[in-house]
Amino acid sequence: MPVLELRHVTKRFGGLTAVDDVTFGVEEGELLGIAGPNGSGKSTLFNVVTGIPFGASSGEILFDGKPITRMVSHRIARLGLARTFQKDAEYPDLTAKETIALAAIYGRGLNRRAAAEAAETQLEAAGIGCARAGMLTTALSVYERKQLMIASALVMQPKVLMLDEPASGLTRPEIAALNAHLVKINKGGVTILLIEHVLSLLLSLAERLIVLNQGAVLAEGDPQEVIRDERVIEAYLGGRSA
Amino acid sequence: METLLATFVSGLVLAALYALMASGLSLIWTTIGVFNFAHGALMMVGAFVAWTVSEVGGFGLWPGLIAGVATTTVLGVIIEYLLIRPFYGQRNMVLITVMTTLAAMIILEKSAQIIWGARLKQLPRMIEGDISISGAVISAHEALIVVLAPLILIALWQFTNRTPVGRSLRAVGQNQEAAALLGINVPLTFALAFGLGAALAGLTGVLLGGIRFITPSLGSEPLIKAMIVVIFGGLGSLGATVGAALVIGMAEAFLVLTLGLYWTPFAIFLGLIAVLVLRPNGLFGRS
Amino acid sequence: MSILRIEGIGGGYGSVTVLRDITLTLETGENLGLFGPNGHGKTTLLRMTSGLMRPSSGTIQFDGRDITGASPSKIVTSGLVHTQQGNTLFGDMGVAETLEMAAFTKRARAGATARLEKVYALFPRLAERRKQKTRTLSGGERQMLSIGSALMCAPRLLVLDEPTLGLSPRLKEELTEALIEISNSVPLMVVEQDVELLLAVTDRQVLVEHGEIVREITATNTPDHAEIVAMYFGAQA
Amino acid sequence: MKRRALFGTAIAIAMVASAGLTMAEVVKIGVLAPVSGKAAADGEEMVNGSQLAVDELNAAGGVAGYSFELVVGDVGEGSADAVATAAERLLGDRDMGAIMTGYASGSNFEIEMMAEQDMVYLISANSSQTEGIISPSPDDFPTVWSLTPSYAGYNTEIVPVIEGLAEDGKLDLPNRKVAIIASDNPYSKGIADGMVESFAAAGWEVIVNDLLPFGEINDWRGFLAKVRQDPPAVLINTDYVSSNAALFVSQFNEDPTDSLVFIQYAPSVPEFLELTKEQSSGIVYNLLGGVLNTPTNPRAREVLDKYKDAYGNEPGTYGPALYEQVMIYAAALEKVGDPSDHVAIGRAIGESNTQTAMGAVQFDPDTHLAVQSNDGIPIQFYQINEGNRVLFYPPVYATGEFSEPAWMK
Amino acid sequence: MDWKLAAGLGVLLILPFFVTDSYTRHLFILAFVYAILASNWDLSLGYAGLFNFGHIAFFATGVYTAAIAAKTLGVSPMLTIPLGGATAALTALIVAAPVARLKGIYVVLVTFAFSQVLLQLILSQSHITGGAEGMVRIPALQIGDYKFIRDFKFGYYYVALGLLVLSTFYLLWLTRSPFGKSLLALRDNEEYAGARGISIMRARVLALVASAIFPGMAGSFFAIYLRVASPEVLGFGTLSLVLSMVLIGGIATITGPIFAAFAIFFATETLAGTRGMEEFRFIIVAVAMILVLRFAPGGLARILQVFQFKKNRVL
Repeated sequence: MPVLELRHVTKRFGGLTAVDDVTFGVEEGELLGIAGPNGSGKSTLFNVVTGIPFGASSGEILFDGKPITRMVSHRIARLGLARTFQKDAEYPDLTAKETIALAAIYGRGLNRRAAAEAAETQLEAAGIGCARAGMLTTALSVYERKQLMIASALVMQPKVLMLDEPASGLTRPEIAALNAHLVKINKGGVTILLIEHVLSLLLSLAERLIVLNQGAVLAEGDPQEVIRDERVIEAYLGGRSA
Repeated sequence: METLLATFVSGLVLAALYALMASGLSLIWTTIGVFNFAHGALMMVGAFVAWTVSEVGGFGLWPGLIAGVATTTVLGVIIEYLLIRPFYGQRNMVLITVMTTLAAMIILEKSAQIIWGARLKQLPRMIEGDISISGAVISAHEALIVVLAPLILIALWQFTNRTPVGRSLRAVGQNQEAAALLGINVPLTFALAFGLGAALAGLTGVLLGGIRFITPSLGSEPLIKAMIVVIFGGLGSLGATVGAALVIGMAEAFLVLTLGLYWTPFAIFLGLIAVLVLRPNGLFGRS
Repeated sequence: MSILRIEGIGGGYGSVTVLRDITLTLETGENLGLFGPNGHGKTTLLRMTSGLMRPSSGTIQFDGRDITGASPSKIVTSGLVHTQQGNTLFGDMGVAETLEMAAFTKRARAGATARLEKVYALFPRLAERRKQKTRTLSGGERQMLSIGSALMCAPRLLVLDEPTLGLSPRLKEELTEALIEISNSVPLMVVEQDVELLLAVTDRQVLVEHGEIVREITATNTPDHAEIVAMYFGAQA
Repeated sequence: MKRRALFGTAIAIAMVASAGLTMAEVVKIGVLAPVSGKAAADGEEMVNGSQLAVDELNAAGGVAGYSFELVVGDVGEGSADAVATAAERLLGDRDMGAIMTGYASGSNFEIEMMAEQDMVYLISANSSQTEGIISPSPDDFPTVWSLTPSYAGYNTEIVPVIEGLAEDGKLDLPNRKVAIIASDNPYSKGIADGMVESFAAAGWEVIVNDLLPFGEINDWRGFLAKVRQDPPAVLINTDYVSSNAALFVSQFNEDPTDSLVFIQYAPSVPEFLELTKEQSSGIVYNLLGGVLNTPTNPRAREVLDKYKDAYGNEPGTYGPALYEQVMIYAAALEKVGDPSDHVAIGRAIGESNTQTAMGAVQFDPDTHLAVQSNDGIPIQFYQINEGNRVLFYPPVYATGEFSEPAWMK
Repeated sequence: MDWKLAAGLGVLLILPFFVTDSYTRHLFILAFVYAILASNWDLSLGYAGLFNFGHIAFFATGVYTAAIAAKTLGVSPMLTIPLGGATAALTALIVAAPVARLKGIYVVLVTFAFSQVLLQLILSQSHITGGAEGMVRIPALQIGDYKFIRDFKFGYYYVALGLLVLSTFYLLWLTRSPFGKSLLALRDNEEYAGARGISIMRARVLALVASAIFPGMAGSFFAIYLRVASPEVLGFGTLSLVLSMVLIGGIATITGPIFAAFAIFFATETLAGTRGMEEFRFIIVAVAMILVLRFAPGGLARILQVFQFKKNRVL
């Protein structure tokens, strides 16, 4: 049984259909890649699944067998479906440690002391040293902020982690480090959905790849095959290239 | 029957006034995204300046009207330049400008108190005499407002929908960057919108000055009324604002008849909260 | 003579540097294409060119005049017209109204009627939907309206950001034809993901990566498909 | 740092306040008045009236060896904290001999603050609130006195006056019906309730008895429409806000009914005539404790003229009232001699019998209000007639005759 | 607690022994009340980012709770103070229902409309509230045999100071707790916070309720102290005065609005005592508010902070 399942999910904004009848399942322990050109609806799909903004226009989303289609985002998070954001998401007035501890308290229901300990563990795993942990998040580097966002998701001990372009803005060595980190997380038993524009990262990590175009699933399957699919190349690079 | 007609006429007068009060507020909100708390105070200044020119200066009503409107227009541009412009693009701009325009309201009201004092003043009416509409009598001045209000609003509508400059106001209100990329000078448009909104406030103030008494707090009740109208209509378009003015003017007149003057304001505020909770985008707003 | 000369442009948002030292020239009669991965500074470059952002270093000259740091409306008035990426129109305005208003500058107002006819001829779909409100248009129609209103500004250089974003292949085809036709009368600078479209519409293409121009493609060294894929997705695709 | 500076200021204020431990040759007289805000016109008059008296007393060489200095406490819009703070400031001044006001809070709660510190406090308006506070234990308030008599007269006197006019043939009453509208505040509502009772007792039919929320009224047409359906012989409006009353008059005039129009208090405000012009001709109002400007009370003209000479405009009620309050205090100080003996001065005021611009002032020991009578402070009925205020009742003071309003003929 | 707050508290504690005149003590008492209002407003405005324009309504609820309970129902005045906190919290719960779902300008409008409805209610239910004239002769405070009336405000001073100290401790504790941090998180990045398990609705409702308790108690104290309840508390005047204290003091600082309340209150009071300055003082405060928004958006507290090192905070 898939841990996360989307059935005919559609989301409309006015005259625009941002997500168009999307159906797929994610198996437990899997690392599923999601690709597609700009504006193809990847982030919107993530938003719909995690309840931002509230509710799909039609269709059904099941997590762990339970429907979450009409659930508010904090409940979905507490069920064990965690996500990151593409844009720089942080709390300018909180430190790195506070950011993670807060997720442990609210997302997992730990008390303050346990949350502080859990935060320290995560900070260590994310490679954010003690000295930096007490700094305001705005003082951290781009790489550290990306790691922080992942750490604040992991501290909730999610079953499924949805990553929205974690590699954007990173340098090559940083991408390599991220790659290793994600492998470790996945090996640790966390199912991962990965949206990524850095195709090298996506192709090296994903066991299966879904390509979206104009809000709908264009292709699905083995990454190396999908990437050679004519329709995919056409969607990305334009018609006459095929 | 006669009572109903009288109530209807009285509702019409209220609706016309409310539409005038709210149009400037609505224009500034839709163009700049600023909720101008100084709107009522600008009405008051318009009335006082008109009074000073026409009564103290002895120049007559029309020069007074022109002076009142001109003064509020200039004040509007100044408020935009000093209290709104520095905050464009800030994350909490809507809320910061609520506070700065609130400060402007205090400054204008207190200055008026210092300049003109607290004694009641009144402008002469534009036209003297009463008009009887099959039994319902209103003053000719109010009849003039009932006629004038739609004309002003139609002119405003024509301006914003038919002229390039007017259209640019709407364009800036809907998408500032895209407007800038068509060659529209956005800061200038903001100043224009604020000046125009303030001019409408000034004009409303001068008209009010003929039926109410001019005091430094002349604008506080119209401000709240204008706010209710704009919220009721939905913070969107001029049409919605006018529609809401009609609904509220009529509702008020008929509520006074049935519920009495006593409970009417309470009922209207309760209706307002209900609208805000059930339809945050207003009665005629898009959801 | 060059119509656009960008020299040593750098800058970004706050402390984040997006562009580092970009130098580009667009000769008269030439169409230029830019491509490259997302988030590497193409859009920022266009925004600086049209005055929406101020570069922290470098200069931009349009038609021999320095326009660095000038206001967008000044730049439009001088004839450099920028069409933004995505859905950036006036939702509550009608199609005809938007086009009429788009001829806002004095220079654009002269001959607006003739240009309107041209736009309708170029995009017959817009002519069919004259009265319709923008928010009810489809993605492709909105894109046409964006380009149409840019044409109404009487451009002497048209800068387009991802004109085919989110369009179906059929619409892409239509749009490409229209762009080729436009490029006959107005020089273009186009940012586009679809490299094939760039190759069809523009004479010269540059690859922008990490805020820098890393490669230039001209008629003499047209890359094959595999090369494009490699440039686009990184080495090991 | 900031905090320390603040304390510095606070302590400085305290030291200044307590500087004069021995009574100086100057006695301070406080005025609690709405100098800023909506009622600033009244406040200005209060300050002017008392300043006029202080200047006059000082020019005459002072009283009992003391000269006077005026200190103003601004109560703004009359909010409790503003009134309390202004009162505290005046009370905290050890040279303060007495505090005067027309009205400060509307509820007169500050009376208790004054009594707690035995401060001489003379007040003009809101006598029913004053009565409510003082009459349960008048001995606790030896220093507080009100120049306005009990408002009971407002409730009762109107019926005999109107019936008297009808009997004398000066007024033709088409029926014995009355319509009354009041604003929701103790003054207006209390008077309306009293009138309803008096009219009913005299066998009148009260056909409309409405209540309005207190505040600005923009439209009376709804109420007037109701009145026009069944026109009463007497139409009474007890909303005392003058702008509301002026609007009432102009909207009544749009389609007048065959009714005598009576408006409480508002027509006595100076600008009411200016605002309503000829439209108010025929309107009737009455006053308790207002200026009794009639040949048999020359003092009124004298005070009015002085005020006009000093400030250039004719005052309403509060200018002359505050002038007289200071004078009454000065007379009591003359008698007692020691400005620091507030209780003795208070008693002296309570025993005084003075001819003032409002009539002869004598105080009722049970309520500490001035006594209403034709020999003391009379109730005055006025009719506005072509821009003039005609005092037509009581006959002893009358300056003219009542004439039937034009719309009733 | 840092040493400056302790020193300030120490000075305030011994002050009444040196300042014996009741006027100065009265000023301090009112300054304490304003400080409570401003700092609690800062909790919902600064921390929760809720632009609540009806905060004065909580204060007014406390005022009328005390007036009605003590005068009409005969409840002991001392008890009305916690009672006011409770009714204000209840009021906040009612306002929170719509506010929790709204954003931006709509929050301003709903809360403002709410305070207007409350005003209309007070005006219209005059048989209970005294209507426009308010209620007077509310029983004074008395603890055992100690009467607060004739001690030159010595007792009232300490009651007010006690309330302010309690309120400040409460606010500092709350804003440094995970709940306080979750408010900051929501304010700055609602989607991110929601995706980390923080309930937006719950946090907003709690923030409003938490910010209403002490203003309610301060309102009750205010009514008992002045022995009067009148609807002017709901006017634009009080609203803009307290708002200026929050903004000038610096939002999301708690102590900033407290200092600003002292500074502004004493400054306006000094001006009020100067003849001819009665109207000017409001203009000065308004101008100061604009200048702070324009040139020092963090308020006075942030200006002072620039000169000291930011301490590491641990959750």
